[in-house]
Amino acid sequence: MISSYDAAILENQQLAPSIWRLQLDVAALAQQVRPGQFVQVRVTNTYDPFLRTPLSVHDCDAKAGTIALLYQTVGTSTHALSRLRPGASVNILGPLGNGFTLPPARSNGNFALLVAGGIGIAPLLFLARELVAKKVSTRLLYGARTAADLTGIDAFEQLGVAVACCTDDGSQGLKGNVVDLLAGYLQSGAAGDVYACGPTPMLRALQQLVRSKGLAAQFSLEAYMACGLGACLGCVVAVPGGGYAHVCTDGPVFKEREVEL
Amino acid sequence: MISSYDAAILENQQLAPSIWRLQLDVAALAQQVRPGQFVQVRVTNTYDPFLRTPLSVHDCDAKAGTIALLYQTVGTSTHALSRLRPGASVNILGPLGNGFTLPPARSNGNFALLVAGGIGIAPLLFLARELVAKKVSTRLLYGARTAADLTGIDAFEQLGVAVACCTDDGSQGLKGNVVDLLAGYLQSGAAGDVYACGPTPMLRALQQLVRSKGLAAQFSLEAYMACGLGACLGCVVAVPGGGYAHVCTDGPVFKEREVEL
Amino acid sequence: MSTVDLRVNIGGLQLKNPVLTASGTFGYGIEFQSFGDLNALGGVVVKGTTLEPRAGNPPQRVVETAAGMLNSIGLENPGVDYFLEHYLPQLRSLGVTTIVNMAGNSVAEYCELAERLQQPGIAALELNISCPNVKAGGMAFGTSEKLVEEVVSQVKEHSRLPLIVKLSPNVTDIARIAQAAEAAGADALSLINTLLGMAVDHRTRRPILGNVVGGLSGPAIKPVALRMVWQVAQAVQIPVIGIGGIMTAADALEFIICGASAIQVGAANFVEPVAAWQIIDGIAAYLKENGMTDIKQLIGSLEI
Amino acid sequence: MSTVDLRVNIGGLQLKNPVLTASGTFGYGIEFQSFGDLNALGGVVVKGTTLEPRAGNPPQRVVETAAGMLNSIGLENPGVDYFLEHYLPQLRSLGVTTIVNMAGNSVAEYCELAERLQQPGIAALELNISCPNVKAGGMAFGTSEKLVEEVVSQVKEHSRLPLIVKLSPNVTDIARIAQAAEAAGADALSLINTLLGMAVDHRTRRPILGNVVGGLSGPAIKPVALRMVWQVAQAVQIPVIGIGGIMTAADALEFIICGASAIQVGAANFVEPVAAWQIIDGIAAYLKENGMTDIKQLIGSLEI
Ligand SMILES: Cc1cc2nc3c(=O)[nH]c(=O)nc-3n(C[C@H](O)[C@H](O)[C@H](O)COP(=O)(O)OP(=O)(O)OC[C@H]3O[C@@H](n4cnc5c(N)ncnc54)[C@H](O)[C@@H]3O)c2cc1C
Ligand SMILES: Cc1cc2nc3c(=O)[nH]c(=O)nc-3n(C[C@H](O)[C@H](O)[C@H](O)COP(=O)(O)OP(=O)(O)OC[C@H]3O[C@@H](n4cnc5c(N)ncnc54)[C@H](O)[C@@H]3O)c2cc1C
Ligand SMILES: Cc1cc2nc3c(=O)[nH]c(=O)nc-3n(C[C@H](O)[C@H](O)[C@H](O)COP(=O)(O)O)c2cc1C
Ligand SMILES: Cc1cc2nc3c(=O)[nH]c(=O)nc-3n(C[C@H](O)[C@H](O)[C@H](O)COP(=O)(O)O)c2cc1C
Ligand code: FES
Ligand code: FES
Repeated sequence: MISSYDAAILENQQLAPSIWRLQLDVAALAQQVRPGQFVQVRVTNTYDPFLRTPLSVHDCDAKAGTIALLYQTVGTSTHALSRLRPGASVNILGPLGNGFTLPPARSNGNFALLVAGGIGIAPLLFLARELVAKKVSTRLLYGARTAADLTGIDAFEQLGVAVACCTDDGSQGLKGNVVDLLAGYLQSGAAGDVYACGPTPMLRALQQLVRSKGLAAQFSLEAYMACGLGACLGCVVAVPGGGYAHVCTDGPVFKEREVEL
Repeated sequence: MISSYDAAILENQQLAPSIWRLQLDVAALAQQVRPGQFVQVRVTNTYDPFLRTPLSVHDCDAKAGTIALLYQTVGTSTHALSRLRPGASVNILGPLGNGFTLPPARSNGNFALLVAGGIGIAPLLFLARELVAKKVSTRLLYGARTAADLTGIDAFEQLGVAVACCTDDGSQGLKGNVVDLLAGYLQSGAAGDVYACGPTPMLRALQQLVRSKGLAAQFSLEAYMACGLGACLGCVVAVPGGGYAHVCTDGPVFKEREVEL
Repeated sequence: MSTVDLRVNIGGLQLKNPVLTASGTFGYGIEFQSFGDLNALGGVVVKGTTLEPRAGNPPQRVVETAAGMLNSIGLENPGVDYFLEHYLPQLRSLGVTTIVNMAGNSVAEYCELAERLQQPGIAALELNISCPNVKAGGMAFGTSEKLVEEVVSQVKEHSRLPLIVKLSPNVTDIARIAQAAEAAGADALSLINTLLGMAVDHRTRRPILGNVVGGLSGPAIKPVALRMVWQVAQAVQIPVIGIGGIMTAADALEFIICGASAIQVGAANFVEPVAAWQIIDGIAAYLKENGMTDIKQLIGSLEI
Repeated sequence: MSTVDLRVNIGGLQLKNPVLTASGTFGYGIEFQSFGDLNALGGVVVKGTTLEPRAGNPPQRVVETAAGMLNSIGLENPGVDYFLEHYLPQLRSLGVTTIVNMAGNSVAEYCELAERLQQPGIAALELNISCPNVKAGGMAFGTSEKLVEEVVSQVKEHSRLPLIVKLSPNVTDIARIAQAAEAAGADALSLINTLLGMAVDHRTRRPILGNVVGGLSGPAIKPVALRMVWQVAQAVQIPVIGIGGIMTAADALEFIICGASAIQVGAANFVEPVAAWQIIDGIAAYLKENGMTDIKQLIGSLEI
């Protein structure tokens, strides 16, 4: 059930020039949230920023009762968030959205291909953790602008996930974008279910690729949100055949065929 | 000259349930500010709070290059100010306003009676320091709601200022208000120049008293301010004969006869 | 235990307290069920409803502004039939005081809508003649005294339910529009709808909203809303419902003091989903602290 | 060193850059001398000036609101004679591009003021027909096309200086008011003046401002101002000056992109006295970063 939580900040750590990881003590939420779901964070009690900030659940430890958020400092809210210190707390609403659809446990021949562009890595660690728990063979393809922006690869490797990287400037891994990286990987005849998150242009290119290869894919989308609760109707994405879906309640995860990017 | 300073916070200390003392490193300002002048503090860089907060200079150490502000947490700005910690800095504009007119040094028979109501104590410590430096015999009459709200009496006593207190609830000193306290003191035939700061109703009563006793008095006034620079014309107080004076530039210190309270 | 009487009557609509949720900001109420008892609210004004389903405007549809937000939803809604079949039964079984916000392109459409909405479980109708986010109809109606009179008087002939007319702030003289609505038979007025605004991205040199312009709401507009509610409350005899930037009980009290008999909570629901419930409690606490026993003692109590 | 051309011409008024300070928010410029070179500004629009001195409204005159403020100064000013004797010589000797904001109660007063202000050192006149804080005249003029036409055409007959007409946002259709001013001979338009608003203290149940209502300014109103500037820039041929909530260069750029040939910095001067100078630098930096050499490439460049 969606609830409002005052979550104590356990850690708020800078991982890269503009990327931070926030660890929150919020047991009741940690026990029910699923990969791909998100929370709405009220960063301050002032009117600047005014709206809440939607952030995916990056990681979750149900036993410890904690969740982690991974965020990029882009504007007022995310910068304000990066100034908060352990001891303080933030109010969050969640769990929100549908989350990824996971394959049945131990199903034969299930390969998962996680595709992340930039901060799109955020929801994929929690997803990887659950896939690995279901014994799904999981691989991460991860693209960022430079080597410094590639964060948290260790955590994936510790789960036993194979990681391949690329950067726009070639400072680590392949020089190029993550769709090229996936295309290269698929050339060897490999296949799998794609789980992707990243900027819309990347997802658009990825949509072409998975269609041409006949792969199933789920995309975690972003849209500018006011409520996150299905009430404001602000967060729309076009759907095939006309009309819109709501990213906060129908998504944020969509089957690639469900949306017009 | 009025300038803008980024002043480092040296200390921000809670003295009473709602009273704080902020120590700032701002040498260029400390070297020119006079008792009764004030600064305009930009508490945050956000739009909430939006306007700056006018605060009197409570104390000043020109050699050390520091000033102190004494403030009561009443609303958004002052509460936000109380959350700032040493290491952070605030932007301030100053020195603003006219300040108190001090008597010529060592002039004979000059007795100063400082009268403070509540947070009206703020500008009077710096004033006392300068009066004492000029060898003016100085006495403080200080009223507050309860004993807990009487703050910083030590600092006056260290200067050699005689302090008499009163509280609304009688928890320290006379039970009653500071105008009564002064009236009682004057009954013994004592006299002196009055320097006062406090809520308008108190100053109104004080005005009556000093008129009846024929004493000279200077009042440090408050008015809701936008600019503090004489530009917005927001901060008016009525003057005898009609029209208004501007508290930020014509004041904040007025001779008692100059204003209609 | 001292209790206070929070009940108000809005042109025949009896409310258990003066706190409603504003159209378009609280969905159909159902979306907020996990945050509180919908039945404890004065009432829920549902999303603007049209005869036919509407897809709404292209994205981006919302954007934050200083102490507020712009929206250009464009009246996305599933249409009146779907509302009656799908949402109304739920709201009725929950016992929610349901007010339906109606939007149309023509007087005839408004009248047909009103007729379709004469249903058990609907407590009142709110006539939205002030939506800035649709091309035809919408705000145009709300900016002309003549059109206001026409649509209000016609809709009244097709409805037995209390009719609340929701006014646009994008006008020169809102008091005159209010008087026109009153003269035409409105049972109550609600104001304000959003102020027409715009946002631009200086990097891309494009409007941020897909619809270019949108409606401004939130604390930013509260001073304008408060002024208009005060002006209108003085100009008419019928009850006025205050809307605009109400985030806290203090905000709500200001509107009531200025003459509003009830208030609606809008964008606040996005920031704090329990806002409406908190406001009810805060109003009750204020009355007690000030030795009042009835909210009606506070309505219009402003001393000039 | 690559330089950019920031010069703009506002209906005959040549400005070295498009950044002016708004009337009533920068005094007579002199008050801000210690924060920067007044001569580096595009120009200074001085406090609203009337024929006779005015004491203004009773206090409280200003109050903070969410991301903004209300003011009810009521045109306090020392009168045109004092301005000409006391302030104009100082401004002239500093080389400041001085624009005088004129306020009157009648067409005759405006005309007399305009005549008195045909003085060396005055670069242009700004006709304030939009002040919400005075009883007679003021905003009333700015809300009627007929009155706008009358006062503008009459003042034009008494002035050789470029005439900027400052529009009120408290109207149903600002584009039509703008067209009326243009038709009557305005050389340029400036907008917006403040939105009429109100604030109440729920504890005392009294209005906070001595004048009950006041004008809302600051970031809160930027979306409304931007929308109006965009609408007006499309509706007229004469240059438009954008005003309303401009705090940063980014804000200023948004107005310019929407069609403003220049902008005015208002309440920002209270919060950050160096705002106007920072905005000039920020605009120049933006042009360079975007490979532009002339501010005119940016004016009205919004892509819909
Ligand atoms: C379901 C969902 C999950 C998300 N998960 C994460 C996450 O795990 N980590 C993370 O870093 N970010 C995530 N985002 C994006 C994040 O919400 C925005 O970056 C954030 O709201 C920006 O707020 P701001 O005030 O810092 O920036 P602003 O000052 O509001 O804006 C800065 C820039 O960011 C853009 N922006 C603002 N809000 C959004 C938004 N909702 N979506 C896309 N762009 C936006 C603005 O257009 C602007 O260009 C997610 C968004 C959604 C909708
Ligand atoms: C020249 C001058 C010197 C001052 N010196 C001091 C000082 O040394 N220490 C100190 O604690 N306070 C001082 N004040 C008062 C102080 O500026 C206000 O208490 C403060 O601005 C309140 O801001 P806020 O956002 O916390 O409260 P708000 O939320 O703005 O308001 C809380 C309450 O305080 C009142 N208030 C707000 N601003 C003012 C104001 N300017 N004057 C009077 N009441 C106000 C409001 O009406 C409201 O009732 C001074 C004021 C002036 C004009
Ligand atoms: C996202 C959104 C959607 C809205 N949809 C409607 C609507 O369908 N019908 C209507 O009359 N008003 C609608 N409004 C206006 C609100 O009901 C309310 O009048 C306005 O937001 C001002 O109140 P606020 O400042 O509390 O949000 C909408 C407002 C928002 C923010
Ligand atoms: C304190 C104050 C005084 C003002 N006085 C005048 C005035 O005398 N004449 C005028 O045309 N506008 C006056 N204005 C309006 C401003 O010039 C400007 O149009 C308005 O504040 C919007 O801009 P802003 O949001 O940047 O402040 C005043 C505004 C403020 C805040
Ligand atoms: S964000 Fe409000 S409906 Fe999705
Ligand atoms: S505060 Fe602006 S003139 Fe005094």
